[in-house]
Amino acid sequence: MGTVRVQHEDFDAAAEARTLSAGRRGIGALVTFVGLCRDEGGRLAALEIEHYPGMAEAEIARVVAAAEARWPLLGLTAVHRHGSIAPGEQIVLVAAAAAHRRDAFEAAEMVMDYLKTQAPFWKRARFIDGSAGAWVEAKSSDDDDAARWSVPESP
Amino acid sequence: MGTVRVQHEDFDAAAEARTLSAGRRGIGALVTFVGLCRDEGGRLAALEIEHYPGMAEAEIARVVAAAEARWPLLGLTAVHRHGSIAPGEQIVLVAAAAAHRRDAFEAAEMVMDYLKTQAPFWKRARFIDGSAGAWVEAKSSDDDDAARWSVPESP
Amino acid sequence: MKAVYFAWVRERIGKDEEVIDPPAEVVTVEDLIAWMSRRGEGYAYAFEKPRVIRVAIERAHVGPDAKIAGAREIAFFPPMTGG
Amino acid sequence: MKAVYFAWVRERIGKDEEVIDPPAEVVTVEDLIAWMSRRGEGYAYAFEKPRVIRVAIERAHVGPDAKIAGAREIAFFPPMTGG
Repeated sequence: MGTVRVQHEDFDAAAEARTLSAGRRGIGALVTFVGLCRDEGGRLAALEIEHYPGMAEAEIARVVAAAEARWPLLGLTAVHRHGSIAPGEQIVLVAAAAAHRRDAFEAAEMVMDYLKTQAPFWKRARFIDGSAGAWVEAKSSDDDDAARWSVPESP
Repeated sequence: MGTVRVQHEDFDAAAEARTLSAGRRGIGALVTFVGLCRDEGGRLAALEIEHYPGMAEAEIARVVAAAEARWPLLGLTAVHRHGSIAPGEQIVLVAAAAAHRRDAFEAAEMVMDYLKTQAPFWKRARFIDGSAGAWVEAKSSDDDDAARWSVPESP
Repeated sequence: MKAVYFAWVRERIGKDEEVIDPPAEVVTVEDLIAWMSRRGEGYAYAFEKPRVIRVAIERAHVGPDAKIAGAREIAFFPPMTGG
Repeated sequence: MKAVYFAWVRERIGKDEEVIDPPAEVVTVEDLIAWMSRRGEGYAYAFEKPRVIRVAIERAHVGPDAKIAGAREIAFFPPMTGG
């Protein structure tokens, strides 16, 4: 059963990976993805990430469960932050452990692709000159990425 | 310019990832792959990993350069251990940083796929009952994985 | 039922949440969006492109044909941009 | 030229490396493997399935048609199993 957390606080990716693999000696592959806040050429002061409490956790848990049903995983952790996040800070973590590397890679990618399009988070840029940027627009390429996996929609 | 190391000593995956991303604020995605020694149901005492000094580094550097030419990466590190490695220990690390997650995922996967089939390392199992297992056989599925990327052979 | 709003839907409407009481002829999510868009200027702006709006009932995604009968919490928001 | 052996090729031949001096009619890697396999029992065993053997010249992979002329270090080994 995967671990899912939605929080404002930063996370320790290495500690999450250690927890995931501790004592499980059948693990042959551990893939860790960390999404970071880019500085947009030095213009960004922070990203403000809004979320829908309750639904955010539920949607991440749903894609985590779908990944666990699809690949023979030995561990899966997803953590997503909300609130104000400065350039260079971590936003999201997905860590997947499996006996074989392809399973771990595909599970981590699938969880990320679905997180982007199905988990209720919205980003807006705040710039160094004080201006509030527009809400970040969803990219159709993200929908395409998610469509690669054909996970059922929520009921 | 990627980082390539071949060594007996263990590595600190988190420290490698930090070094890779330190001060580079255009990074939006950091993918870390760690290959671990499975315990084969509790029977394995250790994996003995033989390598071809010089060529091992050169082949890893070649695939790292190919990945850097193919994807817009902001950092790429590959570390491969040799010698005796106990169950649960780390064998190989690939860490890839990019602005966008697909590039980082694909680069890390490609480097791993090529490492498996092109880098001169050979594994043999040593079992708890004292017996030396056969040399690990190459899997044709690994060749198939590597063939996905169509990287040119070395000259 | 409780309506909750996020991101620019929230900003355009000017509130986080409210209780709404649509008439009986509002059956589906699509009907509800059309009804909401007639509630005032902010609503008209928020729902000016109904196809862009995502909807969740009881915190699960639903499509435009979903029935709203019995819903306790219905959320309206733009396409998501997490990750 | 120096020949170097790894994994079960090394074990079957019974040494890590040696200097070899193939005759002039041994032109390609394929020729060389055939010539090597006639050097004794361990060699015959090591090279019993020539198509399985991988070869590197100056630490770079080469195919069976590669020319060996001028090679200083030529390595023979099984398919690789790193990663």
